[in-house]
Amino acid sequence: MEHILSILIFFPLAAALFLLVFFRGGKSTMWAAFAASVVEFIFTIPLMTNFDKTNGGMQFVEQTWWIKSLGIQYYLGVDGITILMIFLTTLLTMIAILGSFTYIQKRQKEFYIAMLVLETGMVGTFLALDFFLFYIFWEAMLIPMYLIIGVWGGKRRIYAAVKFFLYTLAGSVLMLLAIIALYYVHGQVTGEFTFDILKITSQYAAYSKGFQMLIFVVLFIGFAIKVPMFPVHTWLPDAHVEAPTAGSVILAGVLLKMGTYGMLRFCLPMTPYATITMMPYVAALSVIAIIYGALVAMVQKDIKKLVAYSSVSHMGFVTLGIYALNQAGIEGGILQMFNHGIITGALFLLIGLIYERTHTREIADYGGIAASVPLYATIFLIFTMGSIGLPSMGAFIGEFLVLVGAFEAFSDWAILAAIGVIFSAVYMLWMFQRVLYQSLNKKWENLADMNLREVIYIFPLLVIVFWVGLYPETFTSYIHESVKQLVEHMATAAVAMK
Amino acid sequence: MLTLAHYLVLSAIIFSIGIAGVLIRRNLIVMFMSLELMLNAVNINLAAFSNYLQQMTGQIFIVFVMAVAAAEAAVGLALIISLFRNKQTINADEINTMRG
Amino acid sequence: MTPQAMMNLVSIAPEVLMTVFGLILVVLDVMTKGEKKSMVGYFGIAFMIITALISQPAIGGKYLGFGNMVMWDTFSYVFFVIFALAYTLTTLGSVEYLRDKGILKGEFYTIMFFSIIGMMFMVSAFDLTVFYVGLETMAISMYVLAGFNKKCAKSAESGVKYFIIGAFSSGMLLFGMTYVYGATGSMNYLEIAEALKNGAAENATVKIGLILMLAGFAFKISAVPFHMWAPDVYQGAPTPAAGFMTVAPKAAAFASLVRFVWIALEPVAGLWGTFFSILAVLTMFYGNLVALSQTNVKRMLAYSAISHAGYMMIGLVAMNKEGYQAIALYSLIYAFMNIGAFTLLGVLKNKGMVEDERLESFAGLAKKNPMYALGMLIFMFSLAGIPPLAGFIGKYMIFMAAMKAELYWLAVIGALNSALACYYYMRVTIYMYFNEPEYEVDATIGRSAFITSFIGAVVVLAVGFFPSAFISFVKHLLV
Amino acid sequence: MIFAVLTLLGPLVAFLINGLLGRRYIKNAAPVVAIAGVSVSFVCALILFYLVSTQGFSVDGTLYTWVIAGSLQVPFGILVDPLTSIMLIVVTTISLMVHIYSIGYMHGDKGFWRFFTYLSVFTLSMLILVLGNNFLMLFVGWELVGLSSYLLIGFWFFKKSAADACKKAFVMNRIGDFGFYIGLLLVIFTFRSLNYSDAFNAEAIHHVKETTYTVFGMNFSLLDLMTFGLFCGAMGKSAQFPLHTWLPDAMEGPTPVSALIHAATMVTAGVYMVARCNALFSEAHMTSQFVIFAGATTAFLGASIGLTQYDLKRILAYSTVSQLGYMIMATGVGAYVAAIFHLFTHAMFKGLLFLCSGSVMHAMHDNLDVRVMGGLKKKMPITHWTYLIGCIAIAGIPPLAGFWSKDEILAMTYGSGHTFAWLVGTGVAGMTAFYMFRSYFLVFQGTPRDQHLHDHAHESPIAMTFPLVFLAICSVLVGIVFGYPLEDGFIHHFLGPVLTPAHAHAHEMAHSTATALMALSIAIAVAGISVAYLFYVKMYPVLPEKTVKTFKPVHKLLLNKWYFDELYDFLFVHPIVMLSSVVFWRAIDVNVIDFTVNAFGRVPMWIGSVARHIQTGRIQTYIFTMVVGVIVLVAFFYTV
Repeated sequence: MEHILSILIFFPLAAALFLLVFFRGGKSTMWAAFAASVVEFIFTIPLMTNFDKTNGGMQFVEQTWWIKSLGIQYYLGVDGITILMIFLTTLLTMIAILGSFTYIQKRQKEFYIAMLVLETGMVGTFLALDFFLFYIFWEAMLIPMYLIIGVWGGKRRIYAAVKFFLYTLAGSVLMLLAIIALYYVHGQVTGEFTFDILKITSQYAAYSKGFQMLIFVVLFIGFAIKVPMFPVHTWLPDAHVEAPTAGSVILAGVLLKMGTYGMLRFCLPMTPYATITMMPYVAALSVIAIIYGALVAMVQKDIKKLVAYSSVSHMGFVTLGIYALNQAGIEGGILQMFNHGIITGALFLLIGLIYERTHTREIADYGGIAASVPLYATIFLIFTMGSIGLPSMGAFIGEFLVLVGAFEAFSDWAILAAIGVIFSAVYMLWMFQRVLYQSLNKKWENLADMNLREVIYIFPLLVIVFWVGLYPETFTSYIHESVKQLVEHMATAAVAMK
Repeated sequence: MLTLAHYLVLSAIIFSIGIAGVLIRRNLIVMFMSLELMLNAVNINLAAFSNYLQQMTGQIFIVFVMAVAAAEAAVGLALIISLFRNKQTINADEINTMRG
Repeated sequence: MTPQAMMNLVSIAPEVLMTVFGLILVVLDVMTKGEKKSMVGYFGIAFMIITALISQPAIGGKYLGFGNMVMWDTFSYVFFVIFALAYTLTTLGSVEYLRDKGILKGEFYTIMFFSIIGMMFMVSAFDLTVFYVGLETMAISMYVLAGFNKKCAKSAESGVKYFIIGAFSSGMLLFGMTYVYGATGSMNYLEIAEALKNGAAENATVKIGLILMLAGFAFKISAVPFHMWAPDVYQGAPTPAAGFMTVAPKAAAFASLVRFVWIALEPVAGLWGTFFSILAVLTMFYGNLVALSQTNVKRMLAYSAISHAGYMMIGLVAMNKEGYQAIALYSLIYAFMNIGAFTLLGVLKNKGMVEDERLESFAGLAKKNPMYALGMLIFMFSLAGIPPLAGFIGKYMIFMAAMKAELYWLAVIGALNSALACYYYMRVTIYMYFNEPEYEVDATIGRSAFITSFIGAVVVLAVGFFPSAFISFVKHLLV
Repeated sequence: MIFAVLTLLGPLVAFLINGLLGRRYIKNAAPVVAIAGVSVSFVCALILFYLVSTQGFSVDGTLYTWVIAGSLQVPFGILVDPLTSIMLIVVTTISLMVHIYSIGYMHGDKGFWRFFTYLSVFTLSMLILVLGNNFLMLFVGWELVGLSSYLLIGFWFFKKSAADACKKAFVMNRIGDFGFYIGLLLVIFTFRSLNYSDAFNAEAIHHVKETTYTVFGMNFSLLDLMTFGLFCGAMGKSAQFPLHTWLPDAMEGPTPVSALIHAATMVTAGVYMVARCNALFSEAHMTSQFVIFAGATTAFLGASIGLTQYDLKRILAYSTVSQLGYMIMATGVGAYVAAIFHLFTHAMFKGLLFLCSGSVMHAMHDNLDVRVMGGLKKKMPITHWTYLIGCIAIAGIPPLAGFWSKDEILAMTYGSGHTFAWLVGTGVAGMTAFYMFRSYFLVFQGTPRDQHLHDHAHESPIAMTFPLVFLAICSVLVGIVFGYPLEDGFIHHFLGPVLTPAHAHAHEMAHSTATALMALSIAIAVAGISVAYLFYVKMYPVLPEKTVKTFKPVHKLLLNKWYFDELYDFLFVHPIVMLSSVVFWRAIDVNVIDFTVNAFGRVPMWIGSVARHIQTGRIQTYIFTMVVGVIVLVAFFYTV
């Protein structure tokens, strides 16, 4: 049990190497990759079960020197904020791999290797408690994702891949400097030069307001690009549209969460003064993202693009919740991260599997296919409703918590945000109608309905969506304590700053 | 009576002539000779200074410079010849195939 | 033997040893024939290993001999190791290339070998005289290496260019030296420092002299605006030689520069600080911007080499020991990734009517030659400084130094530049992975090329994950 | 408690079974399952009603804690009180009837099983809506009925009209729900809880009575704001002006659906909600005014449009709209009991009417245009009689159901001093009588206008006629059973405790006035009927055409439903779509943001491609730059 986190991080990498050496592509490779991802997922189960929900601090901590001379440690730990993300990551990776069996036709071996390496990067990013380690993982994710988009993507894949890569990089190079600055300032304050996130956080009081502002802005930009928040969201539509299904799933399901996770872990606790001062502005940005994203999504002609913009809108809710800085808001934000991962992931899978049959993503090319693929239609409808935020499904709980929290913090913004509830219905249903309803487009008269494999990989998501909707406590119970600590931390900081 | 200044001025002039030669002339050999001119300016300086400071270092250095200059000459001329073998020219303006 | 004599001996022993070995190499060269010529190189490697083993100084040990003219210490040693590595990697990787081009001659190795002796003198020099001799030894050998491929017009051209411009720059350097000498009354670093402290700094001639000298250095490290020779020379020179030139001489120049400015110019830190911070900014921007518009990978790497010099200069400007330690680490890592890249580059042969090194030649390599592509990918991203690859560690240390010295603006510029640079490195990977093949290209990696690139790639990865060894290696070096 | 849970479980189980196994295994046996499910609920509902009415039994329990938002805890809880039990009766009865009816009506449709699955979903959602013990449960049911109505309206999704209609319905509801959402948030803000028990507790309300709340810098009374938000939800669900336009379109769905959802149950959810929140509404005076206004307007709009429609189902739809207007108006004036009572009776007779129209459709091969019908009374006697009963009931002729509730509403409105509202109401009563009988006469009386259709017409199967009869009986009886004597009937005693806030003073009025009003409304009803008779039996088609000619513009306006759809398209839909596609997407997203982003890429490229020309490849240039460089640097270091 004590090395569970290291196993979680490095098992996929090992599996990838194994694939690299012993496999020649083809069926065996993808099954091997799938097996690996399943095992990885199984590893998370003991993590979930042995996790002490009454403890808001870090658990399963692993700590040893990595580069002693620079005060860099190999320092891992999981708390309520991350554990759901870990679960989400391993689950989605597993499903995404299963979902690519027929989609990925060329150079399968490389693809699955990239997926597994990516998984290592993602899990590592969530678990790292050393700033340097975090940054390494954070950047390390870029290369495999870049390849996934660029090699297995659509027509404009190169543009999309490069855009994705450079956009994110531009955000993170400055982040590196911020990290170094924190390292030195913390060193000067305590005399101990370390990248230990928790230690650096604990000294927040010693950082001058100006310094906090600077650090906050730099970090925030870096994370905002990843989220993505308006106006730095434009890489997302391209990346989503061009990426292969699995890529989009991971991108939407996990990578976007990195940004909000970063805000939770760094921006808030490390620079509380700046956070509190910037709160309203971030809220404003979030609301813009919510409404703007929804409106732009409404007029998209490409299904994937539509979902991509909807992500912008939904992630707006997350940031809104997080920056409400109260229990309900932050919990809602985290839960919403989870829900968005599940629902949008599922939507991309569904779009992907119909794309395999029709080879078009243009909404106009579809129409009435509900008649030929009833099962698909039903499941698609469920997730559509899910993303609209229909009660009894996950997203509703998330949105509700966020709005409750946000309403407490800044009621007017919350009210504006609630308008998003209307628009989300508009664009999703409009798309749904044009794709699945109305008179059947003759082309698709004998379209094959979902096969067993497809049903199998959608099913878990289906279950989770309703589970979160009907009994969220299963998931939120993990969050409560950590969030409470965070909120208290912010409160004390707020007092101290006065 | 010649003071240090005179020497320095002289060498400065020679040095400038050398630079000018390198900049203006198009014939590699001539350019190379101008380079040698620059080195001589250096030597004058060294001599003048070592005389002025009453120490040997400068003059010893001159010897090094000369030796190096000789070596340079050997290599340089060899290179120019091999260039000539390839391009049948030693006009500086014509050796610009790599640019941009 | 008197302790002084002992000291003298120790201080210069490595150079002497190397010289002896060098002469042996010459003899070996005469004894070997045709294919066997590569033996010369391998012997060279052996000799260097021997020297490295014998002459390793005690940590913190400083052996200053011959009236404070030569210094052998960890600093010199570390850089010697870097040169040795550059030599080794180049030698190992170059055999096939030289054979194909019909220039598999012993001189190639002997000249490299001697150039390294020159570099060693540069680094361990404590006196302008010694420094100058070392410099020229290196420079002249470099001219030869650049023009080594006699039959190839480009090579000859680059040789001549390098020679003329190089000679001109050393002329400037010398002229500056004379002024410094005249003003301070000495050629010895320590005494120069002394003199400068005692007011010589105000002397007008010193300033000119120093600026001329620094310009000479700037030329050697190919800093804008003294960089113009670099792209042409690197492009024209035989690929392995080019790889070597981007690494070793630059490292040597930086090392000697560090010595000079830290020992001799310590009192006028402000002057050279400003001087190089200006040049650093210019260099980074110019290198990256122009590299962006290159279509010939070899030339692109030449420009990238310029920009890397810019990053290293940040370490110089930081004016703290982290700074030059970072420079050492950077050159160390740079040796692996850049020579690796150049080796792979040398392997590439385009059957179409196109230059081998053009981007198009890389199109679709990932399919035909996954290993080659992977290797290139690793080197490219490492050069771009993407974690978890070694290149990142190098950049990281530089930024650490800059932040420590509170040169925030310079650090920011550096960071932005490394983001900017990413694109042209990525473009190679784009061609390899995302595009379909355009030409009939042969990229089969021969044995020796494989060895080098493999070592390079492994080290780049390994150091990326576990840099401690390298870091602690450079941690000891002190000027 | 157990019964309450059972009520929910019935449809839930039915839904799961049909949903999972329907396509493959159950197929045409689906109704059996569904009906079994709903009958369970029906029985439970009866039992609960019995318990509540006889021994004042009530439940306010928690199944489990559902959502925890910081300090706020929302249970998944159940509340059974008189109001609930009445609603349960309504819902389950109609639902059951519709289930049975559908066996006949949907027979042979290839989505047979699917239909019954949806029906179960709807029943379930509606039950959650009425059984919940807190606002969030209410909201859940609220949204879920929206979903099921979406599904059922769009049941024949391959029809564009249907697809549009279901989307419209959902979106319109969402607009309302936006308000509802804000309402919820304000409730939380005010009472720190969503439970009815906490929110409707008198002194808590008294406490916040005077509080104001600032939104976008404007000050409002907290209660008004809250209730207004909630009422927005009601406007959406209960198709109140200005959100009423979706309901008529919803008639695209199968007729049983129209009967169940868009007449009897779902659309009345708004009324239920307002009644449920009477404690809040009765304190929010501004909102109440607005409620009355909305109600009256809606009643009038609905009726006026109803006058001119030719599509049988649309006539009924608009009458539904106007009846809903009545109920809302009633809640506005504080006559909550009357509202619920009317809801109850209306459910019966409007359900009946719709089912009849379905039966007619069946006979007429899905043709709904009243102008081609006529003289069906011979062909389909049962339908004829039941429809007639329905019409009388809705027209408000005693002793049928409609009279009692409607008259009470009017009386209360008058009594509460809203004379104008009362005037409107009375007028509308007349109009209702007129257009209902217009439809009746056109469909059943007179001579067939399309012989061919007429010949093929036939009475519907027993599965369809049985519900008709059952509901007809209800329509006759419920009024007198529950509502007699006026304002003092069983239902008043039954609902009184929950629906009359402690301090709300019942509007006492002289007995004479009451009688006068009663007489008046009867008179008006009769008048309406006779006019209809005059128009559509005696002097048909001369007189109608003449009237149409004389009032051309008015008729056109009404025929086109006051051009609401066109107006909304013009005001909201098009502008927003244009804004999004042209301004936000094309302009801002692509041409500003992305352009900037790409510029960050292109500019360096461009600079590079320019700067590279410095590199001429000529030695002299190189040396020259070096020299210049040195000179500049020297100059620089001498100046500084």
